[in-house]
Amino acid sequence: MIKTTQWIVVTLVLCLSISVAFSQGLAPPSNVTVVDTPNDDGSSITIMWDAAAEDSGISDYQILRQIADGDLEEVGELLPAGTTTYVDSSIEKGSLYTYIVRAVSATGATVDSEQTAPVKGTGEWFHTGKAALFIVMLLFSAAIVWNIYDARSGKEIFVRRIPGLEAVDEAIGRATEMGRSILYVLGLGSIGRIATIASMTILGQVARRTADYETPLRVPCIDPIVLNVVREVVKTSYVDEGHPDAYNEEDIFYLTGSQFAYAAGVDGMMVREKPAAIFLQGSFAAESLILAETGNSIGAIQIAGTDSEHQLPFFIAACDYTLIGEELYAATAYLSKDPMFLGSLKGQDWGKVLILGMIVFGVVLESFGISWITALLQQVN
Amino acid sequence: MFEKLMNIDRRIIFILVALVVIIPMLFTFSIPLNVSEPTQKLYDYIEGLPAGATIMISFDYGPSSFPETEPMAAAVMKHCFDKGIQVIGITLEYIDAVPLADRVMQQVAEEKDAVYGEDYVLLGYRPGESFVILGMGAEIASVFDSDFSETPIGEIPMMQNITNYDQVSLLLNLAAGSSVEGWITYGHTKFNLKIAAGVTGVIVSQMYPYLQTGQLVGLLAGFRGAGEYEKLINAPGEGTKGINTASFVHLLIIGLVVIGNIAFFVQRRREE
Amino acid sequence: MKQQVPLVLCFLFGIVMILTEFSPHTASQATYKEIANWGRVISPFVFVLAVVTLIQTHWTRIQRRVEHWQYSLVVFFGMIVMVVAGLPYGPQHPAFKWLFNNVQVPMDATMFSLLAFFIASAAYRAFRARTFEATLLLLTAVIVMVGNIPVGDLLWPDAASNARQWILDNPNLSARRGIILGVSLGAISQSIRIILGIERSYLG
Amino acid sequence: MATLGIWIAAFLTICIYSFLYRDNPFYRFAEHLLVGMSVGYIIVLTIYFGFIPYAWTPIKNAVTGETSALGFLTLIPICMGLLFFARLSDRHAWLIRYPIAILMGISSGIMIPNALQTDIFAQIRGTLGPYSVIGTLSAFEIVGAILMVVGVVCTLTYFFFSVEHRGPIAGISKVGIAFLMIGFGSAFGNTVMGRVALLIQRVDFLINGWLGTIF
Repeated sequence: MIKTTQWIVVTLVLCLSISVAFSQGLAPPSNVTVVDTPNDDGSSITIMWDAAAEDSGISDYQILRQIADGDLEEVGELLPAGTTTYVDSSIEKGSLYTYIVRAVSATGATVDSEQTAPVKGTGEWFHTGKAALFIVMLLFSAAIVWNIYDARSGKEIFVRRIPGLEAVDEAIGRATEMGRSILYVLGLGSIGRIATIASMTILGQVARRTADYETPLRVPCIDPIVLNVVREVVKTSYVDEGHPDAYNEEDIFYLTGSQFAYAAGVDGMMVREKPAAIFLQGSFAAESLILAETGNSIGAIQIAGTDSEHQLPFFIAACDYTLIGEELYAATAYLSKDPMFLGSLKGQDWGKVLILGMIVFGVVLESFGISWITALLQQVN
Repeated sequence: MFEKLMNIDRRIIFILVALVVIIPMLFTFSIPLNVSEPTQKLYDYIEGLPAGATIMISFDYGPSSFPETEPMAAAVMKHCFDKGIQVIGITLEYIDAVPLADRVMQQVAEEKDAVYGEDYVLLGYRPGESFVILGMGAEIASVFDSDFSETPIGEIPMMQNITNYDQVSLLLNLAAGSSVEGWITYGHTKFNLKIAAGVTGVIVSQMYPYLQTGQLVGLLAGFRGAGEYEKLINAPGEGTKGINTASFVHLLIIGLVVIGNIAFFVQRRREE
Repeated sequence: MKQQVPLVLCFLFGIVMILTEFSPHTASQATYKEIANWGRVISPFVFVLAVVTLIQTHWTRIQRRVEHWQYSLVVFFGMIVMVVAGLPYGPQHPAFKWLFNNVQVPMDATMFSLLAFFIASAAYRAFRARTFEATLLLLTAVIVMVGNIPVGDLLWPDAASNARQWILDNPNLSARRGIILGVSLGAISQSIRIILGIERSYLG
Repeated sequence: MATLGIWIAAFLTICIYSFLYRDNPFYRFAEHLLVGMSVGYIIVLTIYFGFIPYAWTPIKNAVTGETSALGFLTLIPICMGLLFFARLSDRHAWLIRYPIAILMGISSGIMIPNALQTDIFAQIRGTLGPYSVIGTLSAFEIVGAILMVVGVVCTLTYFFFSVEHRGPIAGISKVGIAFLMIGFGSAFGNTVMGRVALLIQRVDFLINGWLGTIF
């Protein structure tokens, strides 16, 4: 009797546990939501669902979709358990799709979620992830423009002393005394580089002084557009100073477009013509030291300036004066006193205040585990 | 005398530099070299691969930067051929790298009796860096339908069993530019391809963050990395020679700086 | 015509490139690609300017028999040889490749290798402990050099290469970051000025 | 052919090294040859990798119908490019402003958002990075993270131009200069290896590649 009861109990327990196992084993994926993928061109739809419990028995998921009156079709390969999102990027733009997420067990048993409401992929016109970038861009542009107009309206803008710029007059004066030429090198940059434009502006100022003293000014170029613009800049300076006939177009010429051939050519000019002053202003690469050392060997006064931070150490080592990074841009404002440069220099300083603020504030917040500044600055593709 | 020393004719320095490069090149000798951890890691990883495994080498350097990276290619390939590991070569960044890669692969193959098409292959160059990396992750043949000399990939024996990165045990990127970041972003993050790098001295320090996070399984740093690897496989070559010679130039420069400063201080004291 | 139209063109192209950067829509992306492609099409034509001015420069030198005018003939010789070897059959032709590998590459590489000499002479002359800043410059340079070579590890096991690594990762990185931040602010502000037509110097 | 190549390469290599002693006709010859050849090389590459794929092929494909008629859009930039020929005539030289202005617009437009993202946003994020995991850092790493912020702040302060550097600002920017000098020194020292590498290769070519073939 007792034995029979025992058997019944054991059987019951077994049955019960098996049925529990089965019913728990494959619950359909819950909370399946489907949305048009945000911030894309409309070529994908994102499917999300809740993670299943760890002992759910699910080993894979399969996504199924249906277009209008078409059949259900499988999309992509099996997704491993633990996946909770899938981006379907093989859709036709503008068509409506409904989705089912199918859970698959190790034994191959399956259970489907409910079919979702239809969704279509549409392209967005504005990437919301780039909002911070957009706003900062607008603010900075406004700061620059505001300061330029402020400067144009006649407001004095202070520029701090820049070591090295006083030497410009000294260098030109010495060349005149010695009856030697001045060599002006604009570096490798194309016309779009800020260093090149800054360098051209400084060249314009140098040309004003050489026009007065009638000191020869030689400018070998590596970029044809720069060459063209530089000729205009220098000519204008000579005309403005009242010495248009002292301007010699052939002193500003195209050398070659290749880096080391250019270095070879400029080196040759240095040792043959022995200029008394050499300006190396613009963006430079490895040839920086070839030029600066050769210039030093002929005993010229050398004033360098570049925003190519990799080349700065070599200019610092080999030249008499070096404008470091942004100092090159500030030099254009300092020398030309042009409100445009003065104003934007001030606007850039505002930008620096903002950056400093973000760094200091960010350090404090991050240390307390609040990371919204870094989240704001997140890289978005 | 000290004043003369301070304003020494630079041509004397040039002669010293030339001597310090030429003399060590005429003799064979070795300075004991400590093998650094990143080099050891790469060696251990390749040493642990079974015969018949495949590694891929991406040659991303040009004519102005090959002296530092080419010895690395030679050392690693020697190790591979000794162990029966196959090598696939590609170039991602520079079209000029194809003849350079061809040259070094042929040299090592001749030395180790490796056969083109069976032990190694050079696929060549295709434009569009990141697209090449992503494309090969799906199927290598979809990017390289032929090797660099236009033999269809289907006719190359060793490529029969290789479809994508799943059959590639390691990617070694020999780089003089920014290609390593591309391999990590697209190859490792997306396809879980194991990446190692061999880079020129100038960009070594950019690699350390990736090494720390394990995104790089190993790193060869300039001449020194090549020399260390040559020591591990017991075959001193260009890398060992290079780091030895370069050491003398470094010591010469340091020596010159010291002498210059002694002269400077003596001179200044006299003036005072 | 001479001034206003180019400025308007510059503004339009600039604004379109900025706005499409923020817009993932297919139409925006197609516009972005098309215009970027236009930039690629125009840029090779720039080279026309270069060749014309180069020929003009050397031609006048030869005509006027200025000092060293004979070398201008060498320039023409080099240019014509390369063009004749490469233009009819393309850059893959063996003659063009041979010239490139045996004449141009050795010269280019040798020019680059002059840096090894110059870096030594510049270091000797510049690295003197004249001021506090100069002393910092020379000390870090020496530490990093010692850390780069095996002899350094013989003298101070591990310390040399670790010190080098620390300097590169810390003070070096922060100085560089400071420069980059300032420089890129300047670059952005210039681009804004160009697009808005405030900066016109590039028009000559 | 190979031997001839080695001899020519060796001769030109020595010509250029002769510059280290002083300027001389051999260097001048090599210098001008290099200038001329590099221009010739760029002419060939520009035609084959610039004009043909970007200008010629799209038009040809549009004409033959291989691609859609949209390919004809390429005619606009081609016409703009042809304006560069206006430089040949002094009276029409101003026409080259058109293509230049377009190129400037395109490159400035691409530049603004990208520079903001990679050079400003990413650099600030990189500076803050260590602080988000500050609890897991060793004391040594924390010192590094603090030094990083101090360095960036001081260097950036040095680059303030519209205020006079007096009082505390002068002090901070002095520290900034110190950071700059350490940065420059380390970059200089670190570059020596790379520069020496090419010299070693050239000397190796002269000794083993060239003299080796003679003796």
